[in-house]
Amino acid sequence: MTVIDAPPAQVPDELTPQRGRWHRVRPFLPLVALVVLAILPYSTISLPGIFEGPVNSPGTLQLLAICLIFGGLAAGYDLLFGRTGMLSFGHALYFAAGVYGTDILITRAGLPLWQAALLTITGGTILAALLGAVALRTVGIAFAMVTLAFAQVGAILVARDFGGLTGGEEGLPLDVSGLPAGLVGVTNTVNLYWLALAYLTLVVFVVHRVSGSPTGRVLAGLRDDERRIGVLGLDPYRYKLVAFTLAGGLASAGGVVYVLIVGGASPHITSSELTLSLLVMVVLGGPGTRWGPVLGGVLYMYLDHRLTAFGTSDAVDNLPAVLSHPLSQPLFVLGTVFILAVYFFPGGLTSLAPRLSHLTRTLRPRPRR
Amino acid sequence: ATACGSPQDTATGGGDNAAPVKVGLVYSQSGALASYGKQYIEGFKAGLDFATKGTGKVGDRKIELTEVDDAGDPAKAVSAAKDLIGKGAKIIAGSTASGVALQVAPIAAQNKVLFISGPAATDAVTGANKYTFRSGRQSYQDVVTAKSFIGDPAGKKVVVFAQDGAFGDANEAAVKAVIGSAGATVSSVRAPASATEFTPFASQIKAAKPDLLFVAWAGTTAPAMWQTLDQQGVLSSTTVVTGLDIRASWQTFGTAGAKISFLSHYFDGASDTEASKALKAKVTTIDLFHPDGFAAAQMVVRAAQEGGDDVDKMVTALEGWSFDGVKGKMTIRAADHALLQPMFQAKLTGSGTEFTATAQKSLTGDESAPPAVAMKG
Amino acid sequence: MGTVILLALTGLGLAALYFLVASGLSLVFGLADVLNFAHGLFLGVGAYGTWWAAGNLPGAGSDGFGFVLAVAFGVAAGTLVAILVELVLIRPLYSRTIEQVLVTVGLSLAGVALLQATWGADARPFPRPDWTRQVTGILGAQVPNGGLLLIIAAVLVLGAILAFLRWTRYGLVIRAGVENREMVTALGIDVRKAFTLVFAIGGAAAALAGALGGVYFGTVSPGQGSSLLIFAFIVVVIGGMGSVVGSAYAAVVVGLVQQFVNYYGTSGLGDICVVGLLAVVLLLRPQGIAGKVATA
Amino acid sequence: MEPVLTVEDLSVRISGLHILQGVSFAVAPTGVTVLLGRNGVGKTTTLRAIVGLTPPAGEVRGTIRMGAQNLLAQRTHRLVRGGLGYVPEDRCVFAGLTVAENLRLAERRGTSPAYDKVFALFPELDRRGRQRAGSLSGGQQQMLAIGRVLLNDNRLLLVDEPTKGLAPKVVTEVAEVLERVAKSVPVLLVEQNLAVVRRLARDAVVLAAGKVAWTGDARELLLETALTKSLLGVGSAEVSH
Amino acid sequence: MLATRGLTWRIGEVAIVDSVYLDLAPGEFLGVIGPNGAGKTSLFNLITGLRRATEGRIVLDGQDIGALPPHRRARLGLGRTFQASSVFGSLSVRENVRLAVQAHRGGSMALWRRAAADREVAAAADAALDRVGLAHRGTALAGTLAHGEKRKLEIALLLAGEPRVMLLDEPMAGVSAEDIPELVAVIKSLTGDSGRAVLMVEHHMDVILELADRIAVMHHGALLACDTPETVMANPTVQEAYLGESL
Ligand SMILES: Nc1ncnc2c1ncn2[C@@H]1O[C@H](COP(=O)(O)OP(=O)(O)OP(=O)(O)O)[C@@H](O)[C@H]1O
Ligand SMILES: Nc1ncnc2c1ncn2[C@@H]1O[C@H](COP(=O)(O)OP(=O)(O)OP(=O)(O)O)[C@@H](O)[C@H]1O
Ligand SMILES: [Mg+2]
Ligand SMILES: [Mg+2]
Repeated sequence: MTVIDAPPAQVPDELTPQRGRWHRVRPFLPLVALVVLAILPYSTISLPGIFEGPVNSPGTLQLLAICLIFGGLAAGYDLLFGRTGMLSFGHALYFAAGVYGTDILITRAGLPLWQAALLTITGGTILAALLGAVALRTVGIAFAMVTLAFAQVGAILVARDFGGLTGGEEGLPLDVSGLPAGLVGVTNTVNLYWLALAYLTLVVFVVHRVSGSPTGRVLAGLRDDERRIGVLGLDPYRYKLVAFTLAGGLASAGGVVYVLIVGGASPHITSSELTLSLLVMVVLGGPGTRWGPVLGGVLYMYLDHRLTAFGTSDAVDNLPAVLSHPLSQPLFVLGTVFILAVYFFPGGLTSLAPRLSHLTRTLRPRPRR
Repeated sequence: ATACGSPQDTATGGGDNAAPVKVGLVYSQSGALASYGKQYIEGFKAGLDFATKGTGKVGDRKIELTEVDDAGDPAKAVSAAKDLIGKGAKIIAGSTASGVALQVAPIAAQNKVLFISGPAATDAVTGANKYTFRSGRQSYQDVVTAKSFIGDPAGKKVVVFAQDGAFGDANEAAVKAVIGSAGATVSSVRAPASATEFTPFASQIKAAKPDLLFVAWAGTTAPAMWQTLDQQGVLSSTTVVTGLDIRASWQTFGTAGAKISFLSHYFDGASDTEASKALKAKVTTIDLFHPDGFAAAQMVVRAAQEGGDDVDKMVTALEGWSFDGVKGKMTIRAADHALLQPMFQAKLTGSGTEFTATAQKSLTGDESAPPAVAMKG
Repeated sequence: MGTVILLALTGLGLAALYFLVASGLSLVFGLADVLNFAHGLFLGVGAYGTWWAAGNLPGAGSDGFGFVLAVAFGVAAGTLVAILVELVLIRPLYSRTIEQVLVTVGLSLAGVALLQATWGADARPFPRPDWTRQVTGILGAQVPNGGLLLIIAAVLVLGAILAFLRWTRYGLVIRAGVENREMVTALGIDVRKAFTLVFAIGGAAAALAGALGGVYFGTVSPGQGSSLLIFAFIVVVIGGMGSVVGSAYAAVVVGLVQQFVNYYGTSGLGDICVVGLLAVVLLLRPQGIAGKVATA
Repeated sequence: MEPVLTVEDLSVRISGLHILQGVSFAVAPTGVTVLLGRNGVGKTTTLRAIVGLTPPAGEVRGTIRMGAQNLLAQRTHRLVRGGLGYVPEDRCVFAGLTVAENLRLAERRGTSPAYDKVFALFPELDRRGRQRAGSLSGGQQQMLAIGRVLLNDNRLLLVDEPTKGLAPKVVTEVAEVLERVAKSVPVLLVEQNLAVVRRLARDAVVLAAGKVAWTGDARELLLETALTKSLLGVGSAEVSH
Repeated sequence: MLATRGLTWRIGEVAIVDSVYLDLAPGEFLGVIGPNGAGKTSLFNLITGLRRATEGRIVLDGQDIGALPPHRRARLGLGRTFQASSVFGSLSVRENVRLAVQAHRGGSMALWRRAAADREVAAAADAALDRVGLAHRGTALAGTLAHGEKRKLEIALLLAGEPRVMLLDEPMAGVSAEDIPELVAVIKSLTGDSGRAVLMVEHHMDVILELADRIAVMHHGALLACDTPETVMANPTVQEAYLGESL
């Protein structure tokens, strides 16, 4: 029985400076992308089939905001999985702690948003540190299962609705009366979108900085050979705990933003399926790469939301029953997409880029100098 | 066409008289509650036909339906509601799941649009806010109906058997409030929703020797639960009351079905109203949640008729309104938007895959009225 | 006294159900090193296959020999699906653990949705012999026959798997193959066949669990498999990955703990106890009760 | 004499790297043919290409024939069953299995395994039958890897650095074994220990930078100081050390 | 400098390492030989903390380190290579060494500094690579190196940590004849300068004889002899149990 291996080898791109025709422009591409995303809500372009309405319509912005949050979550999870090689099945717990923590503090305790957010993120981080300290005594599959077990306890506590705090399976709608006016109401969806974008930017920046830092280098080493790290004089446990806590904190921050966007908490987010989908997002995008997990998260959530519309569209309804019945099940399509993704983009979406550029290079040979 | 605009634009609900009335229906087309959703939408369409006399129009204005699947996920439902509101819908209806109803209701209030909740049974939707109404029954009404099975509750011993979580909490609280306040002693046995083995719970119930057992259980483990209660002799030792679920579930009671007293929201043949005939003409066999969709359509038409594009007027038009629905006479209580409606007692007979429900007694809307709550927002 | 016996026997019935689900999972997980989240799908196929056969297959029915035939059909269907899954989806991905997780998660989503698309989301009543609905009096306790049936089946399955591992070379080949597939082929053994076989056995065990679970629950529904799967995973891990005997011990512990705690403690405590048990076992003995090696 | 194995114009690319670039040589039907070269020239890659174990990312061109049989067209387990024995470089014992199980796994259907031969050679393996192979010392693992192959009759043995990590005494023993085996079965050997090479090899193939740099009589190679110096980087004095 | 006092490791009844007393002086080069399975690697594992001794003490500079975890021992200046190469396969060769340098210099916990910007670390890493002759392979993924190259990388990792006591487990195994002198020179240079002590297991007798000041012989877990090369080589038991008749 081999323990769960680290994900397919990927050199963290931060650690190997890339050279090429683009190397002068490359550092600025993320900035350009950020600016484009930031001014996107001013555009009224309609992309029929891709979004229901124009880009600046509340529905589209809401969808985009959720996608961005999950892009950020996946990037944070990748800090654990893709960059350190820790397979946690309980990451949803810290996200859920962020969502429910904020919701309960605002709705039940009546705290103002900033206090609730601060308390929640601190609490989520501490929770991650405590549980991580215990779970990290195991490795491999055992670690995955201990984290899963902790998350399962979280799910049971939420479902049991102790003291009527969580609302059980009905969830807990967020009391918006104390929130800043700019975050309430359909017309202000754009502010939530910007908030989500800010969160994503924060996570990507933090993950990028951390993996390019000396600690990141150790984490990359841990992924390959933990014993070796110890013999080099570094304490594997401490580094893993740092990564675990940091990722937990980022996830609970994501929960804070998510609860504002969705306007409430529901037990869906405590399920182990959510962690599994985080894993799927990361693998779909490309573990250990800078943009892969973000892309994976965005794409996953987009599909998850849009497939329900696809399933009920006329195009599907008009197909013969053998096809239309399964296709009208969003989960069927989503599951099939995962499977196809594994075979057609091994190494994740980001592995497409080099392969494509390889293709164009072979198609268009440059004259020798 | 310009490609630039303000990020806070939303479509305005065109004020002219010929513009269609945009109605958004957010309900489960896929996921665990897909079959509830299916009944709801069939009922809704039949109801729309009935209320507009087949024209699909209110005055000159066509009623334009946009259906969105929420797959039972509140997050998806909220996205859909925001999208619909952004596109100018003034009325949102649907919500098959309680969680969805509770999270869409605040969205409606924040954006001042009308929200008519569907099959979601949670009591919390009643009185949620000024813009939120319901077209189905609520847990309280179930419990009041259950109470009608024991005559005078004073001195009786009642046990609630329910699953953990909000649904069970609500039922237990309702029983305490309705039957307990009438003099019965109420205790409860609770089981995790994920339980697959019910013997321990059946033993506990049996040990309690209740005069009435009220069972509130939803989900796929229900048949195993009933079988265990039957095997351990609970069903034959006391009066057992539970809600009658959709037809597809009837046969899963098996032989236990004959030993249970059912309270029913609705089943085919429970009433004989104009509306029920109109509905039956469309769907051949009426099921549990068809009436909810039907009533929702009636309320939508009323709102559009009286309110035009003014949501506040719609609210006033609905508050206190009485109409003839599938179940009989329905009244929207002005104080908290509870929907007062007839409820039924039923018996299940038959075997194999053929079961029929027959009405034993029906309670009027006033008899089954839930206690009034204060409007929260 | 009667209560204790009743709880113990029904707890064992529950344990038997967990074991039936877990045994296949453990075999595939421990031997082929595939974390098979699609196990629930095999379960569903077994249950729906039996359900379908009882209604449509000539000779099959809900009683007597007809029922046996229906179950056999369900098991065959589950086995076939498992083999196909291995051949088409898993085979190209050996030693790529994470991609396997992705594929099996995808498969479990798509598979359950497919069942739902075909037969609807609602629970269907399951064909079963009448005697399974009755109870047997044992020392004053009214023990459901369905549970007893599960216990018998679980013991038989345990014996069969042990015999397979002990008396055939396949157990050895597969354990070696998990470590280093290349080297097994370099010894002149077709390792691919062995892995397909493991999947087939895992699928058969799951399908049988699905069919008997249907008897036990009285219904089939698309999501039934996945909800059992969490506890099955816990059982597999507590027992020690790949140890079938370990799974059996763990199933008994989990079943009894759940049953007794649910009776004597407050509700829901049973689940939390099981999860706590998992955490404690793993922290004390990360390799699970019965170690890591897939032996008898 | 007809060679037992001929490799012609063998090219191997692995993820873009051209590791072998047109390697051709033949293995004589008796005795030991040794494959020499510095670290990383592609010796292991050559052996693995012959048994069909090039990683999936790799691409193999050229022909490899054993008699009339084209090896490139066959899957590994068939080749091995057909009498091609392979002792890999990194021992590759199954760490989770016991020593006895490791040996049992190597038994081939339809033949009687020569346990006495193996145990006579490596009594350690008999003694440690119930120990997990992963907990064997490095040298013991090497013995197991060799013993595994000797259990069966082979038509050709491919042996990759069998004496690596063995104590001098055992090196001598292994060399003796290979010498004896080579009397009946041809051996293609990769070896860094030139003393062993000197004792065993009849023919030598020297690889350099993915190509064959020299082929011929091994003794000739090892006696010519100039040749060893240029091909192997050591003077023949060190060779005969 | 480093001393073991009655160091013993038992599995069940069997003593894998049996009451070993060793003393290593600063600047000393101690070769360890012994038949396969004698317990040499196990001894290294005990000293570096990968295994916990069942009895006995390990003393480094007067401090008992027997209870410390591996990384604490490494920080005290104990470095080792592994018999089966263990390098960070998914990192480039250069990154492997940089990690080792960084681990040695401290500051690894920095979350916000740019690792790539640390020129000193890079320079030290390149120097170490240069020393073992792997500079030209700097960008290759360590996992794809040929066997002999991995051995060199192991040594580079060790060098990067500038340990005071170095434990080398068969550094020459699998290294091609041509490269052995080079590697021997590297290892020789380790001891010359700074009073570092080396403990090296090796089966290449010529290498051991060239490098070692003293040779320890292990057999069945116990220390059979520990003396000058000449004495040890003349020992008939060693001849018989280990060397056999030379080729
Ligand atoms: N899977 C792989 N991916 C990329 N490169 C590889 C791979 N396998 C081997 N190589 C490269 O191919 C070259 C030849 O490797 P090979 O193992 O055949 O050498 P060798 O001659 O056996 O060396 P040694 O004497 O060290 O064992 C090396 O440079 C190695 O880095
Ligand atoms: N976990 C274990 N269980 C049983 N025996 C073990 C275990 N670990 C090691 N051994 C035995 O301990 C002995 C010493 O092993 P060690 O690896 O230290 O030998 P070594 O001297 O390094 O040999 P080599 O020169 O072959 O590398 C071996 O006989 C090995 O089989
Ligand atoms: Mg090699
Ligand atoms: Mg050793």
